[in-house]
Amino acid sequence: MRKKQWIACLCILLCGGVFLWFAQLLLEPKYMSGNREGAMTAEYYSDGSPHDVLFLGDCEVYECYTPPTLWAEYGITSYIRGTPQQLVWHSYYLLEETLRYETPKAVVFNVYAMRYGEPQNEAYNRIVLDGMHFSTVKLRAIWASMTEEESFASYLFPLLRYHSRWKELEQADFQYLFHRDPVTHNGYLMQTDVVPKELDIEGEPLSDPALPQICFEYLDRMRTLCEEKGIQLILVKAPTNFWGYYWYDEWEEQIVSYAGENDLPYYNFIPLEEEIGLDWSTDTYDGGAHLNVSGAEKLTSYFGKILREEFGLEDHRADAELSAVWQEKCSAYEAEKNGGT
Amino acid sequence: MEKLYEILKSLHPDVDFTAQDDLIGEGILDSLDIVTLITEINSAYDVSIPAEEILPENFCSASAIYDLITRLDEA
Amino acid sequence: MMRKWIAILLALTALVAFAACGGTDPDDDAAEAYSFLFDGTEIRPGDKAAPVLEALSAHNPQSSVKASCLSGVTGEDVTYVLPGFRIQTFRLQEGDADEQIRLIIFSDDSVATREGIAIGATAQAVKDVYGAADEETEFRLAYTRGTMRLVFGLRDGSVTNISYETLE
Amino acid sequence: MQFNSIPFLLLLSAALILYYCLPGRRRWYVLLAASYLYYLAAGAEYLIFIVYTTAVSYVTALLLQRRADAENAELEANRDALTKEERKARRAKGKKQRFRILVGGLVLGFGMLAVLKYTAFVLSGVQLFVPSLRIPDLLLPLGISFYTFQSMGYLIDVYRGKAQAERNPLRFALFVSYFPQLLQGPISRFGDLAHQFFEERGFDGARFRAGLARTVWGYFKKMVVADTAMIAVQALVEQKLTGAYVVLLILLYSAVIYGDFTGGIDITIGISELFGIRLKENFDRPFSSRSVKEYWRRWHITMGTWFTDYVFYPLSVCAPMQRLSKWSRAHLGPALGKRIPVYIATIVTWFLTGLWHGAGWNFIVWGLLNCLCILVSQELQPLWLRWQAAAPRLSSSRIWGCWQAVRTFLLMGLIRSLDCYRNVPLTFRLWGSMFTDFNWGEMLGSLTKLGLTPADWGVLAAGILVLFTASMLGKREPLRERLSRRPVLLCVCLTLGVIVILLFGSYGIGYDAGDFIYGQF
Repeated sequence: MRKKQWIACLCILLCGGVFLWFAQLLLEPKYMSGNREGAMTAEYYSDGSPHDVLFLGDCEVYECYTPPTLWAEYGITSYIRGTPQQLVWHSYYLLEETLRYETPKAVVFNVYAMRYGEPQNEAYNRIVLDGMHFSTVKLRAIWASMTEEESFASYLFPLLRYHSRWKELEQADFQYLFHRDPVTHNGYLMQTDVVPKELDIEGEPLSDPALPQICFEYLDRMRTLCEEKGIQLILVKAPTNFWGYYWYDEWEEQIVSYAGENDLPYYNFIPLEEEIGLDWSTDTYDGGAHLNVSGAEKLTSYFGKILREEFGLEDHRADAELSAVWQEKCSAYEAEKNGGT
Repeated sequence: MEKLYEILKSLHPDVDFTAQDDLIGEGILDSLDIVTLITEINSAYDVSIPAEEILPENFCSASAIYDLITRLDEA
Repeated sequence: MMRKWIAILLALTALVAFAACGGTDPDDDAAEAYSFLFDGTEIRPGDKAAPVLEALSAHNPQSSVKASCLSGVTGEDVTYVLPGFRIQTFRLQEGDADEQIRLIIFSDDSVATREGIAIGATAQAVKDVYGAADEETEFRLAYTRGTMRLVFGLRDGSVTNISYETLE
Repeated sequence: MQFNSIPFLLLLSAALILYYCLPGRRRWYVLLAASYLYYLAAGAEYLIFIVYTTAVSYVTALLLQRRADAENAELEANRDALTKEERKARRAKGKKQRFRILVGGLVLGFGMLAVLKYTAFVLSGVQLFVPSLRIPDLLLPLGISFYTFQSMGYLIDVYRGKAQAERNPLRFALFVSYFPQLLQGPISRFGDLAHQFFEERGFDGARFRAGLARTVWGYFKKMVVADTAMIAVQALVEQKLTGAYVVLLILLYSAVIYGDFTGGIDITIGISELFGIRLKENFDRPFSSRSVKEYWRRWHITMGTWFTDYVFYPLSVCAPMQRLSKWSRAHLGPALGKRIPVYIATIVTWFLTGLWHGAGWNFIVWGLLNCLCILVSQELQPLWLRWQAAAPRLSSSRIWGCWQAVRTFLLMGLIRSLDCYRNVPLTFRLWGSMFTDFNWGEMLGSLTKLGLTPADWGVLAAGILVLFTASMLGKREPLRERLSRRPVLLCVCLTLGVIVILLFGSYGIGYDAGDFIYGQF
């Protein structure tokens, strides 16, 4: 083949590559409506301001704590890196990745995820991992979370996974080709509906009360990572105790003993309902499984007091630059809360 | 050679085998005939034509068949 | 005439081949599965929920729905509360005709299994009635029958919960 | 490890780079290493079986070769001392001894295949009488049917003197385990393939490009056409739908098997061409054949020739068959007499072909039905000649040719559906339902219930159209040969091909990437 032909071929290959890159952007799910949870992981990178508190966990964090309230009442800056059914190793790798960007004073981890020893559904894996920016941490996270049927390449090149979406393309896919709109308030996914909780039902009987060993391994890794960086790790359990997401006493014993052995602070908010002031007829949007915005605010203001008194987190409201940034966040938060979405 | 002609005649009386040199191509000899031919030749000339010798070029004409027989006989 | 013979011969061979085939797929003889009897209604895990709920409508069972974290994941679990026990089902959406009973769980000792075991009985009493368990640990005794399983939850030797589970 | 899996592509590219880095003499080590790595990935526990077959055929071949050489040498030494009769007698004795060694080797080689593949089937038959029998589920090593047939063919070639036994065990191991053809053939002959591994060849750009084009074309056939159609076929089989659905299944399964098998073979030959090694063609535009006999000369050619050379001919000229031929010609008259031995040989060959495809009655019946079609059409030959004489113009016209091709295509599709239902009585009931249950409207209306959206059906139709036009255009010379002469255009086609495969292929989580149908045999 002569030189001219080589150049022509290289150009063609280049065009092919660009087209595939464009197709990948187009076919990736955008998560701008419907399952908005899919866009949460990627949103963290666009929030440049530092955060004193980092929340990690599943819907028991990103629907139970509201960062704007923490700022408004206590001047504490925070961010929630939560995703649906986030597993313990997801939380660990998100923590490791966050530490590349900033070093928070405290990390709050919700212990409900300790019950899952293996991935329950491929969709949850995709949602937490696809949003992460490319890095060695992401490669290790993929390797640790992949289920049997998933392929490593389909995470490096999402086109291999979403190629069949060409049949279900919507207008949003074109509109959000190169950017995304924020769907949360520093990680808090607002739920404004109210569906009162009428029944108090126990969970289904446990076949094996022991929490999976792999979860404790990753919890240990999180603990040692926090100790190395001088970060205060706080374990929490959201106040919700719905039969579908039931918190068994056996699990509580194991977490309390773990926290005791490693002198970690552990707050189980289930018995503290009255002190927090929760009212199950107004503070839940799905009959008691999760808190809605009013419930979350009550819990946040209660937890904010603990953060201030127990862990001495500073009040940054005096800092002009931070207040400007947070002023904007709070107004957006109030706007969505009062009806405009 | 005479015995060979007799055998061929017994299969297809109406064909003049002396003149023909493309028995397979013309479709005169099909696989049925070849198998019968081999049985007759084996008993008549006391040779045994192995399966790998069943090739078009060996059976295309009477002379080709005869060459095959002599080749097997002296080997 | 000759060709007729050959056609028959070939048809015969083909027939022999057909006749010789056709295996019988063994029907799985489900050993007699356990079921729960309440107020004259027999409730089996794995069955359709609609007829059972209809029969028990007199007790006006209240229900609670567990939606999944993701709106994309299809299907939801539902719990119906009845006197002394509850039924957990799975359905694709509200009013789904083939909503299926996944679990029957005893809430207190006001109900008992057909064989007479209620919450509070001793593990030994269970073994006396049901014999050796298919799966026995410090925390549970499980008896598997066909596509269902009867499970007794144990705490220091006495039964703390009883549930019928489907294995499909 | 499937051809369309990332690990395979990595193994292939690594092997290619290494292959062309090493000097010519050393290159075949790369192929051997890649082959055994590929086999290891399929399952380490299978390794012992391919090593066993390799060892058996290597040792037996050497024995045969040494015996034959010794015999020739001895006869050569005292050529004049012995008379023709003595020489002939000694040669016959030597051949009988070698035949016994050959049979020993064949029994060991085929024995392993039979044990692994057919025990469950045989025992299930026995179980009818002995219900308490427990059937062990033996694991079927990857491509065992292919490499066993290939090495047994080699053994017979050595016995016949058509091939020289390979002395170097590693070189022979490469012939048996050459990775592209492990999954689904083609069944190569020792004479055609073995020497190519060790020839000194430079990098041939045109061959490489043609190989690349053929590989991408194979992936297109497999992932866009076959795997998409397979989804609907699986739905049709699971729901056992009757009437017009069976016709749909026949058409779809023809597309599946064409895309999957010829596509897989295109990938195999294409990859081999990347290494500069030519494999035998396994297909020659099979769906344009006008009769069942012609179809089986164009479809799965290497299997057909294997059974013809090593089963049909030896069977029809072996001593007992010759005695039968004499007896039948004496007692039943010349016409019937000359048919009996050949028909029996044909039936036995087709029975074995069916059995080779799988351990199940549906495969055996599939083989016998094919045999029935061939014999019946052979019997009706005079009728066909009379028809040709009566209407010469019509019988040689194109329309008649097309009608024959369509008829053969449908007939083969019908018989092939035995593969799908895998239960013979059920298959016959469904075939019957085609003529009794006319639900064409319902079928056409509920296409989307078969797991394919209208868009998928569109992709499938477009894919089949592309295959059809490519086949028509490639009548005289395959497209890829022409393309390989024009690199830039080829590069455009390759890039487009890869894009179409990545976008419209049926692979990944949503679909269980159908492993190659012939890969399970």
